[in-house]
Amino acid sequence: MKSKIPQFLAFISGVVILVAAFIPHTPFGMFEETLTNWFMIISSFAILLGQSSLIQSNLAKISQKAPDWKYHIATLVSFGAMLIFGLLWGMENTPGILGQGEKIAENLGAKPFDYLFEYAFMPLSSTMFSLLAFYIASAAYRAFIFKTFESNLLLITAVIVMLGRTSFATVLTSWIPDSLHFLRLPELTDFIMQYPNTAAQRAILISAALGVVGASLRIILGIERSYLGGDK
Amino acid sequence: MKNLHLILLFLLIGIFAFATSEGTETYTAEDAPWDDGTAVLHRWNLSAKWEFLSLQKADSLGVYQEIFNEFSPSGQFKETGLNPDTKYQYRLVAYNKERSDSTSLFSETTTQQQWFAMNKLPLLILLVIVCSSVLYYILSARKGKELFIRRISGLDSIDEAIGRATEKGKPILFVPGISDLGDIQTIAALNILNQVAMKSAEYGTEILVPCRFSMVMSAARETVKDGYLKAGKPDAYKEDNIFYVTDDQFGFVAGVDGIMLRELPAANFFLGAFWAESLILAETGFTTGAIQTAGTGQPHQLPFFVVSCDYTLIGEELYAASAYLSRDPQQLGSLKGQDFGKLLTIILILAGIIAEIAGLGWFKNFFEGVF
Amino acid sequence: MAELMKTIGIWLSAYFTLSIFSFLYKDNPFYKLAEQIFVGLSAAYWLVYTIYNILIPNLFNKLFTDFANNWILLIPMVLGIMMLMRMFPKLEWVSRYPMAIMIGTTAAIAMLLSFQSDFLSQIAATIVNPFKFSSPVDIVGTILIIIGTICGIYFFYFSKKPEGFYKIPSKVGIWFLMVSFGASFGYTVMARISLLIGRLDFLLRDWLHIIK
Amino acid sequence: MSNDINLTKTLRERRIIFLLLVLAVAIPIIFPLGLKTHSTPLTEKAFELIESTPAGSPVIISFDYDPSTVTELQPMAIAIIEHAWRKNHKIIAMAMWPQGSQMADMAFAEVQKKFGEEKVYGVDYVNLGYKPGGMVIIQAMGRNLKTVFPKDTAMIDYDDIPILKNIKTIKEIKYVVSLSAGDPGLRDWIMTANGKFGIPVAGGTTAVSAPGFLPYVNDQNQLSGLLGGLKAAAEYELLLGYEGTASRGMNPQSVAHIFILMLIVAGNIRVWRNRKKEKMAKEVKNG
Repeated sequence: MKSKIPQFLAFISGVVILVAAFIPHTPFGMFEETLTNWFMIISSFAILLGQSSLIQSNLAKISQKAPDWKYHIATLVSFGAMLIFGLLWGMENTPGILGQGEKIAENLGAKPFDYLFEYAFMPLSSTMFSLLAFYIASAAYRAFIFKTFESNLLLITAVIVMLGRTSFATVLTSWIPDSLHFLRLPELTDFIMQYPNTAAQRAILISAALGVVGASLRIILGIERSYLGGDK
Repeated sequence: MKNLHLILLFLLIGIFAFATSEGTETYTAEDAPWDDGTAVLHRWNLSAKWEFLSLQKADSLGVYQEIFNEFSPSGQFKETGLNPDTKYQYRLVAYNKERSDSTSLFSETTTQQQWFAMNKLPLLILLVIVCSSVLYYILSARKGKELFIRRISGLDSIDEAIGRATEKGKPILFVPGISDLGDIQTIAALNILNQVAMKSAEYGTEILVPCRFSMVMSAARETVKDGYLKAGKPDAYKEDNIFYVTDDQFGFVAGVDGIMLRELPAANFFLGAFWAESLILAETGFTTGAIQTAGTGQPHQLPFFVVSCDYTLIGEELYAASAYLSRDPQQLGSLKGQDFGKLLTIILILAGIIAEIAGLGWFKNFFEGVF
Repeated sequence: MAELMKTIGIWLSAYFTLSIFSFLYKDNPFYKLAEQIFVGLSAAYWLVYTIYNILIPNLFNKLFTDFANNWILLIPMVLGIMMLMRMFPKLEWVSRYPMAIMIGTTAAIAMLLSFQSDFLSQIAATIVNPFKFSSPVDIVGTILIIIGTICGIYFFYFSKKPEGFYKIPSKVGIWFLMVSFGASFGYTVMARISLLIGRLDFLLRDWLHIIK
Repeated sequence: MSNDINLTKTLRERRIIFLLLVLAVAIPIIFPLGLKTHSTPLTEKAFELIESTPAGSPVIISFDYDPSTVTELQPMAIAIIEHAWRKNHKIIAMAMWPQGSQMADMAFAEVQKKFGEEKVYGVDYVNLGYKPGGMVIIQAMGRNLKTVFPKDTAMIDYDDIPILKNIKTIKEIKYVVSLSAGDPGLRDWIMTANGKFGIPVAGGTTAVSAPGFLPYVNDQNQLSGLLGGLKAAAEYELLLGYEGTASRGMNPQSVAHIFILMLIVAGNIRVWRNRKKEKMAKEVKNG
């Protein structure tokens, strides 16, 4: 019973969408509109769920004194601060519980929430991903080695594209005569992107689209139930 | 004499042409076809003497309000956001620069809701075909029909890699991706893990499985245990070899990196969902000299795996490998159904190109929903 | 005051930037702290935006100001609250109902849209007469697209053993895939380097004022 | 013992490379080489879409990214806003990533400086903020824009915003530009706004995902132009006739690419030498 009703709900919502796509007449469009609007509200609760379980797991780590538990206190403190600032004075144009907080904003140069966003969240987030530049460099030296025919093909294309997307490329190959202009690096790069790359990516798209149809069909018909979890 | 005839002919044609262009100065407003009755299609054909136009709609008081004013001698404009089943009156005013001369054309239409979106017919037909084939194969697989799937070349490496690890007396490392259990890639990885665990139990080689989520860890423990059981060596199973590292993405990678550099596993398997860390894992594994097998459905990460691993399962090969090994009717049937769709695609593309070359435009138009 | 706070802010940014970079030397307390702060801030950000951008305008505001016309929104609200029950293992099953609605809706929409955009339209886009072009580059390119797409799809066809003749399209397919992976490899390098440029630009310009 | 040697050697090698990379990027930032870029067809196509749309058209710019990709996508956002404003388009900003809303405000503020703060909020542009749900939400926007966005980020009612007066659904929008760092993002816009509602869609993405979007640039016009990464942002700046952060970034970018290529070459030489050494050692052994 506990899994029959959810299966039925998934089926009904799927069918409403499918029918509305092919029958433009009322009332199907209205059903679809209602469903998609509900979707937005339910998914915002899902976000709440995600964030609260994160906090729950942090609390658990602190109370169990898990390794590095002290750092999780920092998680909670920064979470609390950002949350409280946001709720009290809002962010950007959005007013909070205490209004726009003009006085504080004047002293700080921005609302507290925005201040934290700009000077803490932004640098943290963008630096985190810039670490990857270093790993690419290290991998370039140690792992990008010519081996099999296939991987050589990959590496050679990569080299052409990397060169072709720099400002040097134009200079390097401008000596190639106009009749063979398509061999100039920037144009060769464009050619690779526009034709062979498009072909392969298109093959991936088409196969993946078939995969999506298969998976969606299984979900709507209730053949696939793994998303309900713990049903085994 | 001949010349005169020619001149006369040209004159006649000229007058005729002028007359037709003058005579067919048209404007129509029609209910847009196959929709929910919220749009009107305006079409016009004006003579060359006009330079501006103003398309106007009568409001509730009967006063015309401009809704569109981009000039083109013949063109169309789709007005949206209307109410269904309502009568609308329009006026098209065309004029020249000084507004010294103008003409007005009138039209009216009633918006209608349709019962079927005809332009989506090709979508419906092909969708029904693909869905039926998926269902057909799932049902046949459930009935126990033998469905053939080719062996995936990346899987051939399993024996070789485990053999090498046994020779060297080093462990095997298996990372089931960094997604949680909800991701099908993780499930596929665990299906393959089952096979790898079985083989490593047969060879008597240790297998290490670091996990990013506790849910994945418990599932992986079950899977490995089952593999050892199948190999008839349940006693050799060590629960502690399947362990949780940390939730954090880079922290997890640093942890696995450390394991690779310390334990020097002779065979690495990176199967499942990977993001930016694919590169770091594959690089470290490469430098330790392990035989590496990788596979993921994340297309962006495949390049790094292909370059630094010995075998790579590309995209869907991961799911196919999982279906191949697990023989789960759902996965198998679905895969076969999709295979049918791929065959159909190839045939349609080939037929379409032949039709295009032969000048039969309707074939391609069909896919674009234009009949 | 605001100027001073801005300077403090920039030093704070620089501190966080360097803390994360310190991971490149080795894992250390500075990195761990910065990382956990990031997790906390990020979670709070999502929460605040969800409340102010969705829950208040799309739900609570409508219910409080015009209940008569919007009472139907109580249904998604209840479903949303049921979603939160996932936090309590005993009531976890309650969350399956809203989950099922979300999954069913997404599945149907994804099926229709990706079938249209990634299947039908892609097939239509591949159906091109290569000989209608005049430039040899376009002709060769279009033929490559046709061959590459068909062979690429065939590579993902699992119902036939790649033996004899059937080995050829599969092989050609993988070559195209490799070229494409090479292209994305090059682009990924480009992307990662860009991110580093952004951070070094910040450190050199806004923090150290080495460049103007 | 040998394990430890291996570990230290690996780490030392890594650190040297890291340091070199910092230099390869930092030096050209401090001493620009004055390298110029040139525009490519994909960027020109996006430019053309905005250029050819008549003045006064309502358009959507969707901010589907967060600060992690700000270096690549923010210059694009700034350039697109500037272009749209030059053409007098009415910009409706929204976000499918929560942080996108904030990125939108930052980009508007930046471009306002150039326009002498003459663009009026609510008349020339509006920020409708973040909504979750990807393609489901775009589909809902096709039915009724007001139900999805009852208020903007300043909590002003939909009906009180002048720019939105005659807009009931997304079908009235003349083009959509999605600046996208992943999911949800450009793909959802292509599938829904273009695939379902036939609105022209252009995109700006990180370089990582750019190759995957190329199949959509076809004679079906599923995608009307694509900006891929910092290089494309620089090209757009070039087309608009100014040098912004992206153009400046092309100097270190080019040098770093060359550096990476050199590393690949060096790495291959090293492996090749080791192999040769091993081979020789084997031959000696086998005598």
